[in-house]
Amino acid sequence: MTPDPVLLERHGLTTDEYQRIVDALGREPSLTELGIFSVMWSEHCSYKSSRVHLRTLPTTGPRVLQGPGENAGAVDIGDGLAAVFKIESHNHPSFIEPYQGAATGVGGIIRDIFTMGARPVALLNSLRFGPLDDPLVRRTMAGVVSGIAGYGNSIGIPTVGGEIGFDDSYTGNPLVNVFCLGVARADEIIKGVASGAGNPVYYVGAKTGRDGIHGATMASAEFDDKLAEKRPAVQVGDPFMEKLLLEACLEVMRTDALVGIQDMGAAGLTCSTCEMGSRGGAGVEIDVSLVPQRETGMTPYEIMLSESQERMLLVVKKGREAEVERIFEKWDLHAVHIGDVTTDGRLRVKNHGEVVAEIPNQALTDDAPVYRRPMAEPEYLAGARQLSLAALGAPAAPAQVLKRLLASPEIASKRWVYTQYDHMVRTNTLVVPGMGAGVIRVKGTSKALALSVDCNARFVYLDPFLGAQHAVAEAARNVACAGGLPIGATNCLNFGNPQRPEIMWQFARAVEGMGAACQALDIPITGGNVSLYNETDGRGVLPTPVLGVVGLLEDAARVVRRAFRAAGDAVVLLGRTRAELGGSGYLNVEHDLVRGVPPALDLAQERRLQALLVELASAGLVSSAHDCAEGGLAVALAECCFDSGFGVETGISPADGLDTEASAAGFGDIAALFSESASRALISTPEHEVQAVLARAAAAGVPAAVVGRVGGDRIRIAVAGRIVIDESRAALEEIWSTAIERFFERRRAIA
Amino acid sequence: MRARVFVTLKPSVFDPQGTTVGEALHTLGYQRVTDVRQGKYFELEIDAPSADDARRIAAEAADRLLANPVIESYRIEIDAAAGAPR
Amino acid sequence: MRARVFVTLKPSVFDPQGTTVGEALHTLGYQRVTDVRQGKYFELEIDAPSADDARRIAAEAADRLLANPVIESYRIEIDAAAGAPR
Amino acid sequence: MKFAVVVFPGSNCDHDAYHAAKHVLGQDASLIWHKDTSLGGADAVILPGGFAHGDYLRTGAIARFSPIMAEVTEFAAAGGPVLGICNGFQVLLEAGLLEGAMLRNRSLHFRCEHVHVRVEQSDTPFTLLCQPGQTLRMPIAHGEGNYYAPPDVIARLEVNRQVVFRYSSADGEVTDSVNPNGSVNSIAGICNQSRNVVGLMPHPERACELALGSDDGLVMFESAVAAVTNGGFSKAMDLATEGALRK
Ligand SMILES: Nc1ncnc2c1ncn2[C@@H]1O[C@H](COP(=O)(O)OP(=O)(O)O)[C@@H](O)[C@H]1O
Ligand SMILES: [Mg+2]
Repeated sequence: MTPDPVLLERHGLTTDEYQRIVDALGREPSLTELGIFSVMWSEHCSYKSSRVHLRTLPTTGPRVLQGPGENAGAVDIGDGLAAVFKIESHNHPSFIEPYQGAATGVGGIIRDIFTMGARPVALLNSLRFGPLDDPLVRRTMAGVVSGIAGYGNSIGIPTVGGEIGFDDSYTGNPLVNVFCLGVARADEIIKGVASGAGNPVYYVGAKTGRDGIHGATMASAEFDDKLAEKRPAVQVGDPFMEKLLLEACLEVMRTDALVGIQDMGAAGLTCSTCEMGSRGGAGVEIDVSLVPQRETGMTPYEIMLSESQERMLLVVKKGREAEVERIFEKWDLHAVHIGDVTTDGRLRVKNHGEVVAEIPNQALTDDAPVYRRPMAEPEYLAGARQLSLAALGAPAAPAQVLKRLLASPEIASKRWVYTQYDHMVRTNTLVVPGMGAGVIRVKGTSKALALSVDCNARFVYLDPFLGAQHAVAEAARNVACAGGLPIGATNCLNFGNPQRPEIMWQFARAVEGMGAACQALDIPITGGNVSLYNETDGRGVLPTPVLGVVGLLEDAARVVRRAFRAAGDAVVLLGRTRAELGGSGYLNVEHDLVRGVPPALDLAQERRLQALLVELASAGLVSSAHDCAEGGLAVALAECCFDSGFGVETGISPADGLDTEASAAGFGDIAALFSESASRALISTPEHEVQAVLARAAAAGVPAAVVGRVGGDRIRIAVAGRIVIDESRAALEEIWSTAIERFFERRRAIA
Repeated sequence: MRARVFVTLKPSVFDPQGTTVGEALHTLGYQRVTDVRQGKYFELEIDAPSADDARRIAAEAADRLLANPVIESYRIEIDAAAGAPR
Repeated sequence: MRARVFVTLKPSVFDPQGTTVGEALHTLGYQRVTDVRQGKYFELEIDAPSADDARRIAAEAADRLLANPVIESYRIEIDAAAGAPR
Repeated sequence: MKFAVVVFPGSNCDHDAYHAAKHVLGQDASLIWHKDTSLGGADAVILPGGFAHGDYLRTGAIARFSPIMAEVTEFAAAGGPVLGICNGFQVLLEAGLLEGAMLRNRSLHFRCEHVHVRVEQSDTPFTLLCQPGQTLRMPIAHGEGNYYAPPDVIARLEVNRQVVFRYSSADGEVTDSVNPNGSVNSIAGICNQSRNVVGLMPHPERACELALGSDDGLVMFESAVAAVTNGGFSKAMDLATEGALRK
C-alpha cells in the first residue's frame, strides 16, 4: 500500500521510513502507531543523522559512573558522591514563545537530573541571539532571560553561570541551551528502566493536555513561513508543580520501592514508556484512558504524543504501591496507576481496554533509522579563511579598540542578565556569575565543583574541527582557572539542516575535533544533546557546539576568582601570545568580519597549562586567575581589574609571528593586545610567591612572565616598553558593566 | 475615554496559576468553584474622539504589546463615560 | 455560571507594571494613551443555582483570596449564560 | 535553643535557614511541614524564602491559609520570636502578622545581588546584638519586594519605630539610588507592634559564612539565640538596652 503522502509529510517520515515501519510491525500501522513512530524516529529522539558521529566520542574513564544513554551522565567525585549533569537545547520553542520556551527548557533539564536520583544544585545556560539593536531580538532575549529566571528562581536552583553570543545568523533562530548539575550518592543512582513483570507503572504530575503535540518533530524542522501553523504547540511551564515533583520523587527514591523512573519530555508518554521498557529488557502496557487529562475528548494519539510539562513515569515494586502513593499525597500529588510491566518487550497502548497500538520497543529505539548523510566541505570556507590584515587599512588607536570591545555585548558584563537569576539560593555558590566559572561547594564535604559552558562559534565556523577543540579547551580552562580539575563534559550540538552536505560536514568535523580534544585533555563526555535544523529561510546558524565542563576542587577553600585581590600583587601571564587575529572579537567588532584561521591549539600545551592552574590554586599560590579568550590579553587584563577596585600597570611583549605586511600596516600593537591565542591565562600572586609560581610554571613546561602589578586607578598597558593604553579603570568599568543594560533600559527612565 | 482590555490564555493553553488558585479555593471550602482561569486586565485611558477610535487604538496596543498572540487572546470593552485621567 | 472578577490596584497605589506598559506604548507611538493600569482578571466557573448565589461566592473568594485589600480592590460581573465547565 | 523552619510547598530557602541555624550556629533546628499543627516546642520560628505555592496569585497569598499558620499566629501572639525572610516576610504580610503589602519591583525585574541595609532598631529579637545604625551586607533575591503601605500606616510604623531595616549604602546612607526595588521609605524590613515578629526581604541566612561573600547575617540568628537564652525576649531586651549583650 502507498501511504498518504500528506500524512507522512505531516509526520516527518519518508516513504522508506514508512516501509520500515510496515516491516517492523508486519502490517500497516494505525494512526496512533504512526504518530508514535514519527516522534520516536524524529531527529530529536532518534539522533538518526548524528548517531554515527557521536559514537566516536570518548565516554569512558575511571570516574565515569554513567555515560551517554541515560537521562544524564554521572562522574564520581569521591566521598561516595556523584556529580550528575547534562545540557539540553530548547531553541525552537524559545523562538516561538521566548518566555515559555526557555522556562520549559529549564524545567526539562532539571527533570533529567532528579530522575537520576540526584538533587539538582546548579544551572547554567548558553544563549545565542541576533544583534541587540534589533528590537525583536531584544524582546526575544528579554523573554528568554526572564523565562529562565522565572523557572529556575521559583524552583530554587541557582543559575551560577553561562555565556551569551550574538550573531546575525541567530536572529530568527536563537539558541537556548540549559545545563543542570545535581549531586547524588554514587551507589544510589537511579535509572530509567522498567523491569519485573507485573510491577505497576505510575503516572504523576501535571495533567495531560494537547500541549506541544508534534513538539519533538517541530524541534527537528526548520523555521519557515509556515511557522504560524505550528504555533498551537506552545507549552506552559509550571515551576511550582515541578518543585513538588522534585521533592516528592527524591523522597520516593529514598525508599527502595522504586524500580525506575523517567520524565516525560519530548515525545512524552511515548518516549518514556518505550525507552524504559527497552532499557529494562521488558515491555510496558498502559491504558491511556487512565491518564489524567486536562482537556476533554483527547484521543489516544494525542495522549501518547502530548508534551505537557512536569510529568513523570515511575515503575514501582509490586506490593509497595501504598507507600509511594502516600509520599505523593503528602505533596498534594496524585500518582495514578496507568499500566504494568510485561515480559514481551513491546509497548502496548490500550484505550478503555482496547489495544490501539502495539509495537516492539526495539523498533522504536535501537532499530530506529540511522543515516550516514552525505558530507561536503562548505564553499564559503576557502574564502572566509583568507585574511589580510594589511588590506583592512590602518587600525584605530588601541584604547579606542579596547573601549569598543568592552562595550560589545559579547564581551560586556552580563550583569543585566545574571542579576535576574537567583544565583545564591541553596547557599553553596562560592563563585557567582561574572567572576569566572560558577563554583558551588558540596555541603558535607570539603569539595567544590566548578562549572563552565563555552563555545566560540566563529572559530567553529572558520574551522569546525579546531573550533570545537577550542570550545572544549576554553570550557576546561575556565574551570581550571577557578582551581577545578576538569573531570567530565557534556555537549549540546547546535547546527543547521543535516540534509545539506555542508552542514553535515561541519557537524562531523566538529564532533571529531571535540572527541580529539576531550581525549587529549582526558575529559570524558558523559552525555549531551543534538539540535539540528537551526536555520531560517535556508540559512544555518553559526555551527555552535557548546561544551559544558565540570571540574572538581578537592578543597573548596582554595577556590580562585577572576578579579584581582590586592594592590601590589604581581600579574603573571601564563602562555604565549602569537599574532592570531583570525575569527577574533577584534575583527568582529572593529571590522564586522568573521574571517581568517582560528588560533592554533596545542592540546598537550593546553593540558599542561590547565594542570598548572589547578596545581597553583590548590597550593594557594594565586590571588586571582582569568583565561584570555575573546578580546585577547587587553580585555582579559581589564576584566581582572573590574569588580576589584584596582587598576593595573603592565608591560607586555609583541605577539610572535606577525607578518611583515601587517606589521608595516600598523597592526603590531593590535596583535599583541587583541590576539586570541589559546592556552593563556592571567594570574595574580603576592610578590613573595612570584618565584614559586615561576618555578612551578617552568617545571610544568608552561611559559610564564611577570607582566605587571596590581594597583592604582588606571589600566595601563605598554607594548615593548611603549604605553599604548592608559585609561581610567572606573571609566572602562562603566562602559563594560552597563553596555547590555543600555540596550534594554535606554528608553525607560529608572523611576 | 477608557478601554478595558482583558487578556486571557487561549482555552487549550495550560494555566498553572488559575489551576493553583482553583485548588486553593477548594481547600478553603469553595467546592462549587469548578474551574478558575487567570488572565490580565488593563485599563487604558485614551484621548480619542470616538469610541471606535479608542477601540482601534486599544486593539493595536493589545496586538503589539498587551497580549502575546502565541498563547493569549484578548477582548476589549469601551467605557466612553469613564476615565478622567488620574 | 461564570463570574468575572477584576482585581485592580487602588488608585493611590503606584502601579509599576501599568506604568511600564504605558511608557512602552508611548515609545511605540501611542501618545494618546494617557494612562495605563494593570490588574488581574479571573474567570470562575461556579456551580450555583442563581446569579446572586454565584456573586456571593465570587465575592467571598475575592475577599479571602483573590484580592489583597491593602492594595487592591475588585469588581465582579456575573455571566449566567456563559460557562459550560470545560 | 530550637529554631523551627516552616516548609511551605514551594519554599526553597528552608534548608538554607536550617543550615544556618543548625550547622553554622550549632543550634537545634527542625523543619516543620506546613500541614503540621505543632511547632514542636520551638523557641523561634522562621518562615523561609522561596515561592510558596509558586507565588501564583500573589506572593504569600495562598500560604497564609496553611494549617501551621494558626500555630505561628498563636506563637507570635504569645510573644514568641518569628522571622519572615523574603517569601516568609510576604507570607507574614498576607497573614496580617505584619502590616503592608508587596508590589512588583519598580524595575519589573527579579533582582539578585548583595545590598546593604541599615539596622534602624535593635530592640527586636533578631537585631538585639546589632548597633543601631550599623549596616549589614546581605543578598536580596526577589521580584516583588517593593514594600508598600498607605501613608497613615507608614507614618505609624515610623513613629512606633517598627521600621527595622532600610536599604542603604555601605556607609549607611539611605538614598533612592540604593533602593533596589522602590520600597516606600527604603523599607527593607519591619516588625510588629510588640516587636517580636520581624520580616525582611534580604536573606540573612545567605550571609552567614564568609565563603559565600558575607557573614553579616549571622548576627540576626545570634540575636535570636541571645533573646531566647537570656530568660526571654523582654529580659534580654533590658540586658541589650544596657549594652550587656553586645558583641
Ligand atoms: N547567560 C548567562 N547566565 C549567567 N551568567 C552568565 C551568562 N553569560 C555570562 N555569564 C557570566 O559572565 C561571565 C563572563 O562570561 P564569558 O564572557 O563567557 O567569559 P569567560 O568564558 O571568558 O569566563 C562568566 O562568569 C559567566 O558565568
Ligand atoms: Mg566564555
